[in-house]
Amino acid sequence: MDFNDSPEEAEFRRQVRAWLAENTSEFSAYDYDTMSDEEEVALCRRWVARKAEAGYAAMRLPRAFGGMDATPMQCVIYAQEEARYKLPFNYFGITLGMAVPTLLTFASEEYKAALLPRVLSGEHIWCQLFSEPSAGSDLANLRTRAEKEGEEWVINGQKVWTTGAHLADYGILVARSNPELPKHKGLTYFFLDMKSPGVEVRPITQIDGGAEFNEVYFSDVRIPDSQRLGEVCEGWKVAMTTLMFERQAAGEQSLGLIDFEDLFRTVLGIDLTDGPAIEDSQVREKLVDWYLIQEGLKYFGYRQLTALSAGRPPGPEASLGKLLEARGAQAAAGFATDLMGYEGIIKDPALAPCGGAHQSAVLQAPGIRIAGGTDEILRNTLAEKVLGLPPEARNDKALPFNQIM
Amino acid sequence: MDFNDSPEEAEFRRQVRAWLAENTSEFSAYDYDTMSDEEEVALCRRWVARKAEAGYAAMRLPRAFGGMDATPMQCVIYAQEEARYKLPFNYFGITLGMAVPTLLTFASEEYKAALLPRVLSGEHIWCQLFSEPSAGSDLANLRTRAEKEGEEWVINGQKVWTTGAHLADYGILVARSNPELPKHKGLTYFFLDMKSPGVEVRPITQIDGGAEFNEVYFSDVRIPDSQRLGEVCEGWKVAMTTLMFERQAAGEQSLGLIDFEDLFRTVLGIDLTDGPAIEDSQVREKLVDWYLIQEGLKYFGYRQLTALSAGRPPGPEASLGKLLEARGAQAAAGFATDLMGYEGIIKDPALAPCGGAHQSAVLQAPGIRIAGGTDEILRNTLAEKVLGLPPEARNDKALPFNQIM
Amino acid sequence: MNFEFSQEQILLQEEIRRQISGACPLERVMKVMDGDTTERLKIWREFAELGYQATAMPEDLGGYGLGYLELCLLAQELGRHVVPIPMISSIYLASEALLLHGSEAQKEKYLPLIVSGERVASLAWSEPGRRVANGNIATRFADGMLSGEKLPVADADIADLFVVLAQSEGQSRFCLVDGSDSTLATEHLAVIDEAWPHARLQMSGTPAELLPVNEVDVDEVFYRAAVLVAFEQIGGAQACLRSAIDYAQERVVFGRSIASFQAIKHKLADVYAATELALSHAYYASWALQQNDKSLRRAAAGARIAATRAYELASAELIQVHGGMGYTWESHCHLFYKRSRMLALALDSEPTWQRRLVEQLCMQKEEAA
Amino acid sequence: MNFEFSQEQILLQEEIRRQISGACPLERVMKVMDGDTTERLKIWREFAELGYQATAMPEDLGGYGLGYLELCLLAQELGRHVVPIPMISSIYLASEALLLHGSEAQKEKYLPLIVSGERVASLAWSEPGRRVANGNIATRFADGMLSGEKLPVADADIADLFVVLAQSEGQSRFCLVDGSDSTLATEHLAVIDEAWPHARLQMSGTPAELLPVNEVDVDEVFYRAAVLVAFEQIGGAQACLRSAIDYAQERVVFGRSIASFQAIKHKLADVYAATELALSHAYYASWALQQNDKSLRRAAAGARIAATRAYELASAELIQVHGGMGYTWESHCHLFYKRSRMLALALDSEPTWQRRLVEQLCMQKEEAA
Repeated sequence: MDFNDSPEEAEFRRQVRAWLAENTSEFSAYDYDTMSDEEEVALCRRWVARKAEAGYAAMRLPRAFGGMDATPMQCVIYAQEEARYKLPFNYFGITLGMAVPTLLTFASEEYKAALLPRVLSGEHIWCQLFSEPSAGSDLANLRTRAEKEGEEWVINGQKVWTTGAHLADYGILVARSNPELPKHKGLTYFFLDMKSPGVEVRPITQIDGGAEFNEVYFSDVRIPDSQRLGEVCEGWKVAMTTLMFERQAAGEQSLGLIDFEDLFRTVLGIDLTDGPAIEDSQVREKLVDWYLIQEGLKYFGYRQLTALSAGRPPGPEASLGKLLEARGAQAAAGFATDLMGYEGIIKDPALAPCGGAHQSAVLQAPGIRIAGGTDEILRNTLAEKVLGLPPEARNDKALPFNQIM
Repeated sequence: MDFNDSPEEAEFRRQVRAWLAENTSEFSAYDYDTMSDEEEVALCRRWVARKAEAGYAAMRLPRAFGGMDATPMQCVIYAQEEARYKLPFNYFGITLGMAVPTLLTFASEEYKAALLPRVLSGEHIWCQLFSEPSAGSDLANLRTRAEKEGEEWVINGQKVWTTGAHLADYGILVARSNPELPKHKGLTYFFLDMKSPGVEVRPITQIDGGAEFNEVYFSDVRIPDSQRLGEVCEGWKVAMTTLMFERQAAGEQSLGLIDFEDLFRTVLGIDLTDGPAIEDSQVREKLVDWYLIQEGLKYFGYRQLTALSAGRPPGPEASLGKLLEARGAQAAAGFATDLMGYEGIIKDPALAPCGGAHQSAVLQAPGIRIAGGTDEILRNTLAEKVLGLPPEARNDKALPFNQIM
Repeated sequence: MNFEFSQEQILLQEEIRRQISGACPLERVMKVMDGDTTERLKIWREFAELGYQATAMPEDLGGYGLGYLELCLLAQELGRHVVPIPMISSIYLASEALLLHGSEAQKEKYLPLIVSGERVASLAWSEPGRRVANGNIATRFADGMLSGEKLPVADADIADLFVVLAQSEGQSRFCLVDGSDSTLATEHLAVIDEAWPHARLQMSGTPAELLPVNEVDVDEVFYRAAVLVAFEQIGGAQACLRSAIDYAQERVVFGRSIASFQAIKHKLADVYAATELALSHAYYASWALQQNDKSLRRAAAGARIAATRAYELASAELIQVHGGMGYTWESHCHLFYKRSRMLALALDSEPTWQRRLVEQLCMQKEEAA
Repeated sequence: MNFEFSQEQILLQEEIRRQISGACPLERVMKVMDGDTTERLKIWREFAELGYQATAMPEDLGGYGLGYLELCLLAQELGRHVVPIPMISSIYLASEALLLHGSEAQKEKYLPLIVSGERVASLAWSEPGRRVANGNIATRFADGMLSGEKLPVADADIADLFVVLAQSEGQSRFCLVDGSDSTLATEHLAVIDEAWPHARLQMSGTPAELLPVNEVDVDEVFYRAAVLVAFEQIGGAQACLRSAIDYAQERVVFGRSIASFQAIKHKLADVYAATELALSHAYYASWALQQNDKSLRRAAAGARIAATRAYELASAELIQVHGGMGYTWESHCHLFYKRSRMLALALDSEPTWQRRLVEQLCMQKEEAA
């Protein structure tokens, strides 16, 4: 056991630090709390372009495409170092983490040459068009139709929970090309220009008032067959590859849903009837609960990084992180507001402790328990993929999709 | 809302009190903690006989069979009043609560006349031979065989978790008479003399060292066809009737698994680092948890009694009582021993607070979470029978029993 | 033994349920949540015509003189429909404070107007930094005037009468303040539930009248309100359970209704168990409130905590069962989830009620000894 | 970054696992639980021949001089097999106390004999009524003699050397007492886990020698032992999870393996998550122990609590998954369940460790400021 960098890692970290020290000042000088989304997106485009010049924007890509053939450990080191600065929120997460590696694997050389540079210049943002109203946990249940007409595909249907669709220039899309095949077998994968006629994007307001997600409607949208990724009816396989890229990207950073420091600071600032909250054993118990999750997942992450740096791919056991954090975050937010008494209802950042972070957490926690895999799906994953328990009884896998109830 | 007895109830309560005042003194004078099981059983036999003289032993039975045609509310009132005395532990629970009403419903007049008086005289104890190693939660999965030979049935197989089989004179038994029918359809119900050749009773030691249960082995045990209860292959229906009687009997008394008073007394006797345990907020939280369960189930019981006394039968919603109490009891026992620090390991009644009740609870709680329906089965019951959610996917109901894996 | 509401009471409750479903469906609550500032007062006045505010008020003060049992059942229905009117502020708290502590003249002057829906009252008790919970009240009454800051104060946007908890000559006292007084400054606060506005209330030399000293302490009103709020919470929890069941039956994943998965079934069984446990406590507390039984404070604290826990669980799992759809603004799920957290905090939070409950248990034990 | 045991360490652990599976299968633990009073000392001596007690002991004291990382891995295997030997008493506690506080002469006199299996030592620290936890020790050392009562004392039935926590001139100190002294009275206690005997120890004018004053306080030994015990707890939890999975795969109800029911799958997923979280804390704590890092106390408290919770959950659900069979004496389930509760209490219980952990976090915050 050794927490230090290897000599190579230390050298790489030194390079990253030097580069960041020279290149971040103009980006971290802004007040992001008061900036409009448009301003932040614009800044983010410039920041991606700057990173791309040095190969940091899409580090794992080959050098030919603007990356640096980085190892997973190098990605982690860069992420750790970048996290020391306050920088524009990453509007390119899906673009760089999911769309780009998928294109790189499945798109033609022409498209790669035409499209990847415009991502790395900060010009193009991509979105991922997977989820549908009837296809969340059960993604393969999607109903958006893709029908072949000559050398084009005609798309009709609806996607939902599409992060950043309102900003996106392009999207990756899975649709059902053959409803007579079983549900996982009749899907085909495409990419499309989001400005194509027939694409309509409507924002979804969340219960906390935020609107990061969208519904996307397709009415006779036409996609050339050349924009198909993978073979016809092999879309499920391609989609699984994309999700694997997502998991890799996620493995390199912690979720950070519970901020133990926020909780600790809040507790230290509160006096209860019997004295300071920190001397209250019930408060101590809850603090311990959250410390164990946050600190434990940090160490769990170190174990996964060690595996990653030894060349082992990130496995399904990482599901436990979100499971524990999401449940913990909801309990933590509830208790933190409880500690404030009636004032706990106030979410005004100027009045509430830690700028209303705990009230925001109350409102965001339910979404976190759902997005990216519900508690229930995560437990299924752990039980089936890690512990080897048998899958759910189901009768929809072999049936033709159009014969499922 | 009214917590007082109706005039009829008050009058009945007065009679019960008077009778108990006159008849309990010779039974409650003993020191049950030091008495041997044999002595207690003997005393219990005498107490049942005494109660039977006044109609209290099997109150719901018709007067002709030594009961008093009592209403459910009268049974409750008797139970409440009897609970004020320390009396011999009820070794006749299964006999009177399950076997007798089943016999009354299904046995021939000759058998009723011959057997019921010997129960009410305290002479006969009965046991219930239902569970098997492969038939617990899934009772219909039982494998003990009943084969017809002339006017007799030949029984082979094994039962388990048979309370009091080592004391029992008679037993009620469900066995598989036709393995070619689906699992619920091939069962037949009998009663038998436990002294029949081929019956072997072996005690089961529990993890707490107690041995209230037994395994019972049958090797070519012969039962006359006249001791069949219900039709051939209708044993499941008869068994469900027996379990309904059990639920009725249970509905009249609380489980009493968590003794809030014990916990409260224990807490009041402990000093923690910072002062008396009762002033510790973590301790208060746990006390509140247990108070809410115990006191809430008391009120829940009142609601059920009100329904019972209005003539509505006890429903499946009562499952929530054991679910909450059993889980609560395990948590309570853990925390109560935690409060004692290292000394919490000591179960010697002379040294441990409340005579080691919390250490016993640690060891008994896992059994309580299983016996009479596991947590999981109780949740299924609530979900399916109360909330109307669909049953589990299963494929064993329609298949012939001998073709199930 | 009859631990059940009477047939008349149950029929009344069913009638109320039908009325509210018609008069204030969830779509109307959504309008309030979307920022319609006039809707709440409209519903308040419509409900006054239905007589809801009059339920437990004595007849000589303009009420129907029904009991607290009936008020509890009304509260359950209001909770079931997350009705966004100042019932807690005006009826369970301010009116109760007046009934408990007010002079005859004060009661006669104000209560009939609250009952008729003409006035909206609110109890202003909380102060910044948990001061009140810590036993000291900074707001002071002297020489007929109040000075201090109250935060948060419910429904201050529509209230025109405030019952203010203050300190006067070292004693905790309630004072009456007219909402239109020019020395009163109210500032809207952003809170968790957009359908239940709260404000900061600042008083400087604000004219006020004291309520007379009374044999019960000022806490009494919180215990009494806790019983009524518990019924609102349980009504909310029951609505969540019903909605979750309906949605689960309908929603299909992996070729099966999600209601057939144990993960969902067992979750809902737990919600059911928590709700029934809370309801059992609340039944007892409603009886103790109606009877003014000496166990009222213990019963109220038990019902308060059990109901808070049930609603928190039920509303969180309501969203969880609905999945992504349940996390959208258009879904009704957040009405319940936000209201649940607000109600959990509005009479002060669970740790305070745990302390209160254990105090009551200790007192009961001492009395028994 | 390399947050993993080395290849050599993992091979060593696998070798130990094989050895213990052979030398001390669960059937042998069952014999101890059934009352065989000679078996524990036999296993202790057999294991001494395998060199287990020597693992982390410096070579000049008869040990192998491997590190604490290796001792942690051994502890995990002992926990996995619920081995009923006085490893905690003799090695993690008494020997550690001697190593931390003993004079050179004391170490040389006693430690080689413990390592070789000839002697069994135990640390006697607890006193009736939580006195020690409340900061006052009634057992007194004066004029070379000890008087007082210790309860409970682990493995006192086979220990022939006691390290006793006592008060001497107002200071907390460790003293050495020979187990054969005639002034020593031991009385067997009935405890939750029949496979781990404990006793009451009474001293009246018992000859004793003080360990020298040291720069670290007497608590240090509990933090260090907590790391090792955490590995025992996690080994136990992992064994429970493995056994529960195996049984669930095999057991059929309602025509399906119970492992296919979400109620079972999700339960086991939760056990897995708790165990992995605890293991992650324990990994870090083992590093801090080995490095004697300044974060040791924080890391030890975190590992202690996480491991206690994981073992409690895993062992309770082990029985639950086994159903009725798991509640019988013949099943192996209760070996784990009882040991888990004992280990949760043996170094004092969770509330104490919560206080300790928060103290460490506050100290860390102060240092950072």
